[in-house]
Amino acid sequence: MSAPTRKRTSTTKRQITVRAAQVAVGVVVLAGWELGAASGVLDPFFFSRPTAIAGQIVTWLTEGDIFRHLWITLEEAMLALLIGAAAGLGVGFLLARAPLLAEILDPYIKMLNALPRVVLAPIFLLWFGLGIWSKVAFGFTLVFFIVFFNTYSGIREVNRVLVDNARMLGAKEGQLLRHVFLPSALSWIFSSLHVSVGFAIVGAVVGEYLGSSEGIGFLISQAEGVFDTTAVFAGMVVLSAVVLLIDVGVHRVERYLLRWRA
Amino acid sequence: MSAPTRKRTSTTKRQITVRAAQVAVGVVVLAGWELGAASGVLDPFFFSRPTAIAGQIVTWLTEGDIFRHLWITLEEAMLALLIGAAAGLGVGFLLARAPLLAEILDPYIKMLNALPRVVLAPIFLLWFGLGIWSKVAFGFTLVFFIVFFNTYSGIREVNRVLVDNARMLGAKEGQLLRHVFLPSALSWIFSSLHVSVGFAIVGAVVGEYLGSSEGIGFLISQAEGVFDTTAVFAGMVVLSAVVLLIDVGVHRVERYLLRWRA
Amino acid sequence: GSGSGGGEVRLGIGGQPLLVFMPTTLADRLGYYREEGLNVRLEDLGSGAKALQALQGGSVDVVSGYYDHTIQMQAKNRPTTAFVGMLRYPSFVFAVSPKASKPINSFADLKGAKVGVTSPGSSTDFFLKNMLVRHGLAATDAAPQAIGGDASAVAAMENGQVDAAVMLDPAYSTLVKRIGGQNVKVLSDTRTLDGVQRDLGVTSYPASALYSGSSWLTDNPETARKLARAIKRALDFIHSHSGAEVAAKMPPEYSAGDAAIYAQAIEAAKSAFSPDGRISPEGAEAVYGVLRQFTPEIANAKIDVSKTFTNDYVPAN
Amino acid sequence: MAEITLDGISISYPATNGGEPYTAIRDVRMNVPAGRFVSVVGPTGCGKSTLLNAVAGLIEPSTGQVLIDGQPLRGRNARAGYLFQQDGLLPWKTVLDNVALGLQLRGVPTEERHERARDWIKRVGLTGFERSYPHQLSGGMRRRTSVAQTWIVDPDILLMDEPFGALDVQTRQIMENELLQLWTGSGKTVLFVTHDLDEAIALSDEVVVLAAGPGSHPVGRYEVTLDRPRDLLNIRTQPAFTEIYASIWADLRSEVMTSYERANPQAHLDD
Amino acid sequence: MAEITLDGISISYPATNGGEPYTAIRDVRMNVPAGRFVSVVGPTGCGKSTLLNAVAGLIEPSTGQVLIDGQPLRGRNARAGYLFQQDGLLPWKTVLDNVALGLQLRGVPTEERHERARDWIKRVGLTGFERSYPHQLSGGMRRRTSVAQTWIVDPDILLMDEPFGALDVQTRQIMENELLQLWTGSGKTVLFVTHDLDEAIALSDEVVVLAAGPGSHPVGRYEVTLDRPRDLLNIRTQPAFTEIYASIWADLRSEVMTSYERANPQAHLDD
Ligand SMILES: Nc1ncnc2c1ncn2[C@@H]1O[C@H](COP(=O)(O)OP(=O)(O)OP(=O)(O)O)[C@@H](O)[C@H]1O
Ligand SMILES: Nc1ncnc2c1ncn2[C@@H]1O[C@H](COP(=O)(O)OP(=O)(O)OP(=O)(O)O)[C@@H](O)[C@H]1O
Ligand SMILES: [Mg+2]
Ligand SMILES: [Mg+2]
Repeated sequence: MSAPTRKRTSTTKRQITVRAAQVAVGVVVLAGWELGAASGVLDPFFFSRPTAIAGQIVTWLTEGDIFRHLWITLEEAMLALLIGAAAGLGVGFLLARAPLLAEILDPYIKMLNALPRVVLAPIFLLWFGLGIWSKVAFGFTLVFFIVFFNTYSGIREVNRVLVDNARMLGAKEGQLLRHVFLPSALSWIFSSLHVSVGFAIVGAVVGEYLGSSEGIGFLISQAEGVFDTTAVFAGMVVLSAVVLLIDVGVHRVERYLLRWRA
Repeated sequence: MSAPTRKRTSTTKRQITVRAAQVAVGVVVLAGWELGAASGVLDPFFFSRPTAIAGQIVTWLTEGDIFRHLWITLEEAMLALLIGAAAGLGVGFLLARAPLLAEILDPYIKMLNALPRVVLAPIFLLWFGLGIWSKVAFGFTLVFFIVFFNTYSGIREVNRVLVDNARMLGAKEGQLLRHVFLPSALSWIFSSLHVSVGFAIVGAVVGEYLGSSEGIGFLISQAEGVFDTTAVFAGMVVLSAVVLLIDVGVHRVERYLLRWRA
Repeated sequence: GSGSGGGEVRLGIGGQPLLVFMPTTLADRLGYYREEGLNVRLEDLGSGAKALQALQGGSVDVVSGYYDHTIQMQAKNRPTTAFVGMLRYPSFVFAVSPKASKPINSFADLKGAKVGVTSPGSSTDFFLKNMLVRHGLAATDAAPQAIGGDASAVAAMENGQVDAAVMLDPAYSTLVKRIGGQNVKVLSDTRTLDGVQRDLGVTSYPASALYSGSSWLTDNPETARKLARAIKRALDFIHSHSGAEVAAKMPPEYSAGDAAIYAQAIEAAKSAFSPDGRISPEGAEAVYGVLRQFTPEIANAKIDVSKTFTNDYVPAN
Repeated sequence: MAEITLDGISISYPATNGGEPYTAIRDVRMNVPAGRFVSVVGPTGCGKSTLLNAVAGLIEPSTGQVLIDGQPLRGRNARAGYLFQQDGLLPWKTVLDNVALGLQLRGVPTEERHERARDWIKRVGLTGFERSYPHQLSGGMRRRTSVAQTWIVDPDILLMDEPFGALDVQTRQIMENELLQLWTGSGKTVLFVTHDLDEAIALSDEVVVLAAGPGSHPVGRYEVTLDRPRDLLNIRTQPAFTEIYASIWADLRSEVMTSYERANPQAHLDD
Repeated sequence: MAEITLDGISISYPATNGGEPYTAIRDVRMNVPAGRFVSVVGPTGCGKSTLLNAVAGLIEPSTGQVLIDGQPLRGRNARAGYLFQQDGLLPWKTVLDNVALGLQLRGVPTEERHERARDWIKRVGLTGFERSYPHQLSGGMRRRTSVAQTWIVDPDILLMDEPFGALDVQTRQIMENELLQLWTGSGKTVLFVTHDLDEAIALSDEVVVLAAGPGSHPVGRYEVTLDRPRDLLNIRTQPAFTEIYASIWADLRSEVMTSYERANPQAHLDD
C-alpha cells in the first residue's frame, strides 16, 4: 500500500530543490561565519574564517602533500570501518542467537564500551606500534560497539513468523542468518554504519593526534601546537568532505541491498 | 505465537547459571591477568595487576575523596546522556517526519558527526568554560549522533499500516508520535541508549582529561602523568562499575516501556 | 614496534610544535641527522608522558622529552638515561590571568586560586607545587587545573577560567600578543638565568633532553653519539642565528599561525637552550629535589641521580 | 450523510523491478449516495483495497479525483473509518486501549472511553481479553478487535476490507448483525469488500463487481431490493436472493476466469 | 507416510498482564493416520493455530507430547510443511525467490528451482508477478504465494491454517482442486484449518470439531465417507454432504455459542 506513481515525475524537480537548499544552507553558514569573523563576533584565533580556510585547502591541494596524509587517514578509517563492522556484525549475530552467552557477557561488553579509549592509547601503541594499526584499533573500538549493539537488537527484532516460516521450509541456522536475519536487520545495520563512518574517521584522527608522523590528524595536531587555527579547520573540512564520499558509498550499497523496499 | 509457560519454572535456575558464569568469566580474566603480570607476560608498567588495582580502589574508598570525583563525572555523564538523548530524539523525530528537511540537512549532519571532538576542545572550553558544561558538551556530541541516527531510522521503519490505521482513527501528527512512532521506535532508541551510556562516560572522561580540576578523568590523567598505571586502571574500573549501574537503570525503564513484548 | 631495521632511529617527541623540543626538529630540517649517517623518523606523541610510554612499549627508540621522566623511571626500576640536554632552563612562565577572580600580585596571593597546568602530574604541575612551597604555602593551597598547552590554555587565561597558569611557549607568546604584554602579570619567568636563579635557586635546571633506555644506550653507543652531535649542532645553529632565521628553517606550518610571534618566541627562548648539550649535575639534583618533595614514590625510592644522565655522548666541542 | 463520488480515478503503482508501472484501477466512475450500503466484489488482486485506500485518502489517484459530498478529497478522509485488510492494531496497546484509541485521540476522558470500549469489546465477544496484547490473541480475535476499533468512533463513512473473513460462520453472522444494527438508520455510507457473495448480497443495497486487473473498473452494478430489516439467517433461501446471486455469480465467475487465465495461460481448469 | 499422534497435549500461555496463565488446549488426544486428510474446525480463538504449532514443533506442549510415526517430536517437525495463518513471506525476496526458497534451502541448483517455482507460480495463478515483492501484491496474491511456497517442497505432512480464506470463491475452488491433486495418492497427511465447513467437508476424510476455549479439545470427529475423486463443484448438493454438514453444524454452532456467551454474558443473539 505504498505511494503510487504520481510523485515520480517530480523527482528531478525535488532533487534540484534539495541541492539548492543545501547550497543555500552552506552559503548562509559560511557567510555568517565570515561576517562574524570580520566583525569580531567570532574570534578568528579560535575559529579562523572560511576564506582563509579555503585558501589553506587550495594551497594544500596545489602542493599535493596533503594527499599522502589524506590517504593514510582514509586507509586507517576504512580499515577500522571494515574490521569493526565485520566484528560487530559477527559478535552481534552470535550473541543474538545465543541468548545465554549474551546474558553472561552483557555486563562485560557494556564495561568495555565505557572505557575511555584515549586513556588506552599507550596500550594500543604497545600492541600495535606507531604505524596505522594503532589508529585502526582506535577506530575499531568505536565502530565495533556501535555496530554490535544495533546488529544485536536488529536480529532480536526480527518477525517471529518469518523465522518460523523459514525454519519450517527447512532453513538451518546459517541459512536463517543469510535469508532471514541479515536482510531483516539490514536497516539496523545500516543505521549503525552511518554513525560509524563518522566515528571511524574520528578514531583515526584521534589516534594520529596521540602519536604519529603523518595523516590528517598529525597535520591538525601540528597546527594546533602552533596556533594555526586555519590549518586545523582546513584539516577538518577535508575530513568532512571525505566522510561524505565514504557515506555516499555506504548509501549506494544500502540502496542496492534494500532495493526491495517500497 | 510465543513461548508457552513451560520455561517459567526454570527462570530462577537460569539466572543462577548466568550469574555463576559471569563470576567465572570475571575470575578467569582477573586470574589470567594477575598471573600474566606476575610471570612478566603482561608488563605491569602498562597493565598493573588486579590485586594492586583492587588495593587502590579500597584506598580510595576508605579515603572517601573518590566520591567527589565520581559524583562530578557521573553528573557530567548523566547530563550528557539526558540532553544528548533528548536532542537526538527530537531532531531524529523531526527529520524523520520532514523528509525534505532531512534530505537537505543530511550531508551537514554527517559532516558534523565526523568532526574529531578532541580537536574542538579549545572551542568547547571557550564556549562552556572549564566547569562541567564543557564535558557535558563533549558527551553530548557523542550521544546525540548515536541516538539521532537510530531514532531517525527507527521512525522511518514503522509499519505503514499502523500509521495509516491511527491516522484514519483521527490521529494528528503529535498523537501519531505519541501513540505510534515513539512506541514503535522504542527498541531502536533503547539500542542506541545502551551504546550511549558508555559514550556519555567516555565523553565526560575525555573532557576531564583535556581540561579540568576534578572528576575521574582528572584522576586518571594525573595518574598517567606520574605513570601510576594502577590508579589509571582503578579509575577505569570505577567508571565501568558506574556504567553498569546506569545501564541497569536504562534497562529497567526499557523493560517497563516494552512490557507488552512477548 | 615496526621498522627499526635498516639503521632507522625512531625518535618520539613529547609535542613536536612545542618550542622546548625545537632542536630535535631543527636538526632534522637542517639535515644534521642525515649527515651523521642516521635515518631518524620523528614521531609526535603529543605529550612527554605519552612519548615515554611509547619508549617503554618499544614503539620508539629515543625520546625527546623532559629530563624529570628519567628520575621517575628509575623509581619504577626502568633505568633510562638522558644523553644530551637541549634546554637548560625549564622555560615555564608563571603568568596571571587578566581576568583573575582576585588580585594576584605575588605567590602568596595564590592561596585558594585556580592555577592552570598542562596536565596533572606533568612538569608544569610539579613546578606549580614547587613554587607554592618555596613561597611558604602548602603544595595543595592552589587548585591545579588542567588546561593543556595550546589554544585551550590561551582561552582559559584570556577568559579568566583560571586565575593564573604555568605556561610554555609558543602559548605564552601568543597570549601576550593577543592581550598585550602590559596585561599579563608574570610571577616567574624561568626562560632566563635570572628567573631560574631567583625561583629555583640554581643556575641550571635541565628540562628537555634526549633520553633512552639505559640498555639501548649501551647497545647503541654510536647512534647515541651521532644523535647527540646532531642536537649539539642544532643548538649551535640556534645560538648563531636570529630567531627569524631559525624560524625560517623550521617547517613552514609552524610559522603559519603567526610568523612574527613564532620568531619572537624563539628569540626569547634562545638563552634557555643549552649552549653545549651537557646536563649539569647540580641542575639534575635540583630536579630530583623537586620530584622527591611531591612524589612519595620517588621519595621512597633509592635514586642515584648520576645514573639518570650522562654527558659521555655529547661532543667535547 | 456523506456521498462518495469517484470521478474517473486511475491508480498506478511504480514498478520497482524495472518494467512498466502497474495500473491497478483505470478510470473508475462511481457514485455512492449518502447512507447507502455498497459491497465491492471481484477477483483477488483486482484492486478492491486500492479503491478503498483512494476513498480513505491514503493514495492519491494518478488521474481523476475522489469527491466527498461534492468536495474534492485532499489528504486523509477525516469522515471515514477504515478497517484495513491487514492487521493495524498497535502491538503495544492492550485490547482495551486499542479499541479506545479513536476516542482517546478525540480527547474523550479515560473513564468514559474505557466504558464505551468495554461495551464494544462485549459486542464483538472479547470480554475477558481486555488486558491482552494483540500478539496474545488468535487471528480472529485480532480481527474482531479491529472491528470494534473502527466502529467505536462512529464515522460517517465506513470502509471495510474483508472484515469477517477470518471468522467462523457463526461469529461472522453475529458480527454481520452488529454491523446492520450499527448502520440501520444511522445514515452512514458503507463500502464493504468481501469475497463472500452471500454476505455481500445479504447486507448491501448494491453490489459492485470489479473487473479483473490490470486496469480494473466496475463491470456490473446490482441493486439488491430485498426488504429491510433482513433476517440474515434465512435470507439466503428467498427467491429474490438466489436470483440476484445467480446473475452476480455469472459475472464474477467470468471475471475470475479472465484474471486467472491472464496469469496462467495454459491452465486447465477442472470445473 | 507420516502418522501424527497427539498424546494428551495441553498448552498454556503465560499471562503477561498479571493474572492466570491461559490454557488454550487441554489434554488433546488425537490420532491422524498417515495419508489422511483431516480438517479442524472450531470457534475463533479456540486453539486451532496453537494445535498446528504444536504439531509443527514450534511450541512445546506444557504436558503430553506429539508423536510422529510413534517417535516423540523434538524441536521443529522436519517432515511438515506449514502454511501459517499470518503472512510469512520474506519481504526482501521476489515472488519467484519466495516460492523457490524451500528448494534453495535444500540446495537445488538455481536453474532447476526457478523452473519449478515458475511452474508453481503458474498453478496458483500468479504468472507475470514473479519479479514483484510481497508488498506489491494484494492480500490474496500474497496468500497464494505462500501456498506455492509451502507446497513446492513436497512435505510428508501438510499443516494449513486457513489457506484460502482471503481468496474469492472462484480462485478458492481452483486452489482446492490443486490441493486435492497434490494430495491424492501422495500419502501426505494433511491437517487443514478452515472456517468454511463446506470446504472442510468437501476436502477431508475427517472433520474434527474443537470445543470453545479455554481448555479446548476435540468434541466431535466426523468421518466423511464421500467417494473420491470428488467433484468439488457439485459435491455440496449430494445428500450425504448435506447430512454430514447438518450434524457438524449443530455441534459447531453450540460451541460457538458457548464461546460467545462466555465472553459476552448478557448478549442477545439475534438468531
Ligand atoms: N505497492 C504496490 N506496488 C505495486 N503494485 C501494487 C502495490 N499494491 C498493490 N499493487 C497491485 O495492485 C493490484 C491490486 O491490488 P489490491 O490490493 O487493490 O487488490 P485487491 O482487490 O484488494 O485483492 P485481494 O482481494 O487479494 O485483497 C494487484 O495486482 C497488486 O499487485
Ligand atoms: N502468545 C500468546 N499468549 C497468550 N495467549 C495466547 C497466545 N497465543 C494465543 N493465545 C490464546 O490462545 C487461544 C487460542 O489461540 P489460537 O491462535 O490457537 O486460536 P485459533 O483457534 O487459531 O483462532 P482463529 O480461528 O481466530 O485463528 C486464544 O484465546 C488466544 O488468546
Ligand atoms: Mg485487498
Ligand atoms: Mg488461528
